[in-house]
Amino acid sequence: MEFLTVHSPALVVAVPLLAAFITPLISRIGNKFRDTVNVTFLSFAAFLMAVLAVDIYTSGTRIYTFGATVPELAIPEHYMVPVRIIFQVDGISIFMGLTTTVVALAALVYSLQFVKDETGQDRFYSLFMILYVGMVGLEFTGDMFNMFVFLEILSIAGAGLASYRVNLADAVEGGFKYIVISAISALLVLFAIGILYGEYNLLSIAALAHNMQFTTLDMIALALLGIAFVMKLAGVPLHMWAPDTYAVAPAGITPMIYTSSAASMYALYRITFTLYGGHFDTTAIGWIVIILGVLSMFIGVMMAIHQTDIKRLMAYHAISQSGYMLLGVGVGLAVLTDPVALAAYGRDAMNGGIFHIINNALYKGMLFLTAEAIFFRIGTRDLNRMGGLGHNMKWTTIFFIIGALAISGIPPFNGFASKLLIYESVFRFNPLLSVIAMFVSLVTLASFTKVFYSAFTGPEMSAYKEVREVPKSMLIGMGVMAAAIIFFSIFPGLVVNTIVAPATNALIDQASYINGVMGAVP
Amino acid sequence: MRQIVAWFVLITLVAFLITSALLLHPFGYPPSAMDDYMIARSQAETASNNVVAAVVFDYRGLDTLGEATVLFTAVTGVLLLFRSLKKREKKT
Amino acid sequence: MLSKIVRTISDQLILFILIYGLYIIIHGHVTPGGGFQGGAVIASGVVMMIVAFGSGEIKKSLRERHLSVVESSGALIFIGMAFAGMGTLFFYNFLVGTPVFGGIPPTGPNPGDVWTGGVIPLMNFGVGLKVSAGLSAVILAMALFSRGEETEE
Amino acid sequence: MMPYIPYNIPFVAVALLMGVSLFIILFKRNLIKIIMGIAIMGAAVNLFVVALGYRAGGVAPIYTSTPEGAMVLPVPQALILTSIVIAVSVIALMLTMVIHTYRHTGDIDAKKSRLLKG
Repeated sequence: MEFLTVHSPALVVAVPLLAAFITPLISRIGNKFRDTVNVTFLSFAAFLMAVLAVDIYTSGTRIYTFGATVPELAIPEHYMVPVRIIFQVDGISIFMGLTTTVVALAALVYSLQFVKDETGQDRFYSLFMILYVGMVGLEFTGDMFNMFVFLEILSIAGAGLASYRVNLADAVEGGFKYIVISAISALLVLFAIGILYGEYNLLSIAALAHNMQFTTLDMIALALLGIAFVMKLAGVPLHMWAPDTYAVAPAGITPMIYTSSAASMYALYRITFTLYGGHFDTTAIGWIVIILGVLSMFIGVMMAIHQTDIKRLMAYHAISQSGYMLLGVGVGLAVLTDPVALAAYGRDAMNGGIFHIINNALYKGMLFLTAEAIFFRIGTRDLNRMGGLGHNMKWTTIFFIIGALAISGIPPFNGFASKLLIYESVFRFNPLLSVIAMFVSLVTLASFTKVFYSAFTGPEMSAYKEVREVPKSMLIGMGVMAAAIIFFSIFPGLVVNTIVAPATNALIDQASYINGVMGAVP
Repeated sequence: MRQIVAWFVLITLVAFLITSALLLHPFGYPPSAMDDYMIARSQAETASNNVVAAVVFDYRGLDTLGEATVLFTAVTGVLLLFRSLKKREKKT
Repeated sequence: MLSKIVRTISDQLILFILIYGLYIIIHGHVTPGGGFQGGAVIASGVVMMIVAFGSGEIKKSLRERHLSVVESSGALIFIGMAFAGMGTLFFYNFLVGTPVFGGIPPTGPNPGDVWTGGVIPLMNFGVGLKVSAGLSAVILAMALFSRGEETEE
Repeated sequence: MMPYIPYNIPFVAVALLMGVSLFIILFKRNLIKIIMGIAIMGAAVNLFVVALGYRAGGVAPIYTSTPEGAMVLPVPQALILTSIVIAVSVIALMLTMVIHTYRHTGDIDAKKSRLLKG
């Protein structure tokens, strides 16, 4: 057990990777066996994640230096800079890790029956595991270049999976668009890493933050990193890929790709708060993030209203919800250097924004799964051709209602809890922003009401008389997410105190992140 | 409209990149705090004459695992996309 | 399929290409090169064979399914080496100082010895296996698909 | 000792190469040309990183039968080794998708497909 605790940061990445590598070897034995192995490995990774989480919430940030003699030995003895790759897992990393794991488990269970009758299942599961590895690695790593590598891993796996249904022309296009955007953004990230490396000859985030001087070069690197990650998280001026890709990706993959955007958002926060924080006037950067957030919120929801493709509609809502996260954390960033304002409302705003990440991953993921369940049974995503599905797909209807109420911020659901935190704190920062956020929420409710009426209510349509409820594993996948949503709705205070507040503290407290690595150096 | 935005993006980014190129350390005289450690210690710590191999497989081994994973992913992805869509009858 | 001259020469040349690739892989920790470079050389040999003989002919002896298995094995060797270091830490070079590839070279320029490097030569071998099989599989799949044949499951 | 190269010309050349690739990506509508743009961009970034590690008059960082003297930095070489393989992987997957797009639409012009529309 102690072995597992010590090595958990490495094992969380290595175990699913092992599953991905052995899947082509064991596929000859049989599909059932392969599915069991994959579920077992992912469950084991989830268990390790839980062990790691408990350890971090009790004893603080964990450092794991790959290839050294002791995990904490980030800097070699008698030397002054880190040389090896470090995994540095603090509150926000483990928060994102937990989010990813819950979504991945639900999506994997959901996929078991979804792809049962398709070809290429072995490769599907391999890529699924690699996508999970990419996200977790991106969230845990404390090294800039390693971050780039994991960014590429999640992009390539995501693009391959997005065009899984190659018989549809738009699926290939969606995947292509995703990989082009990912490649460009990753190369911009690499250029920025090159600039930072050339300037300081360092790659570790903590060491770079320690030595940061915020010269013109650093500003250019920040701009490149910012553009790249906003592109990857589908913030509004650069959101064009998201609806196409989300709409065509197979079930189980859409929530994963959506969560990988959240991982890119984590990377953006890590860059702005930890790498550059404390060295520059954060108000300006904070306002840029806020404006991005408001634009994403507003334009996303406006584009969503007139969509007729159910998954495109949800994709635009996903963009719009990302705006809330950017807004909340942006307010925190804008007041980062002002301790009074930070204590009064900045911290709450950040809590709201970060809490919204996990809430959104859950209910948005579940809504994507319900949309895909409808597609699985009736073979169309067009809202105008749906109707009366509530008669035969009762569980799907219930899950859809839960998700729709949660995303619109209706009390007592978890979406309301995080949105309330954002409204209240943002109101004290700037009332207009808060009003816009509430207005967007109302439009979201209207939009989902429309979907509900056109898809689930009304008389039973003759074409869909034979439609049955989706298979059990798909229901279990959605059920896991619904259970998590309900849990979060009942105990929002508990969740905020145990997992969200440490995440916020980890972002604000740049000094302890640096000291974790550079502490030994005088 | 699209063209104007594209030209704007292009010129801004190239201006950024050229500025950074001019501001970087003089070509041929880089700072080398981290690299000097590897050049000096790779033979003793990793028993490898080839410092680049030592960096690739030992000091930055996780990057290489990631790189191998990327290649594996790409190969898997290519074979996934070129798969036959006809279902097999046997083997449930 | 190209002319007989090309086919005969490719047939002779492939042996040298394979040996050169293996040399680059095995000497990766002593001279410039390594698993990726050597693997790419071997894969280029396979590409030459595909160009010379046509993908249909190559398909009879080289299947993507088998290449996929070889690739996975290479990846498993690599990650297995990383796991084996877990007595200390993930990716710890546990073979330095042991009789297996453990010889420590003298500091400074020296003639070089293959029997050094710890886990590096073994990882190079795994990566070489993986890269050669992976790139060959990609090229073969593309060649077959452009002829209108789909990859078997 | 080698003299300074004025104005960091190697880095400026890399920046211009990036400019060329960005021009291709932004203005060309042919999918193959977009892929070429990304390949050029990858090459430019790799050149940039490896040029960062050049030390004037340095030898390759390999101790086997090497002359005495300063060595160039090894880390950028290791980084671009990773980055080259990643670029190859990305391009392989992109080409696969373009082949499929061509199969579906009989065209690789981005204007005619739904691509690049919101």
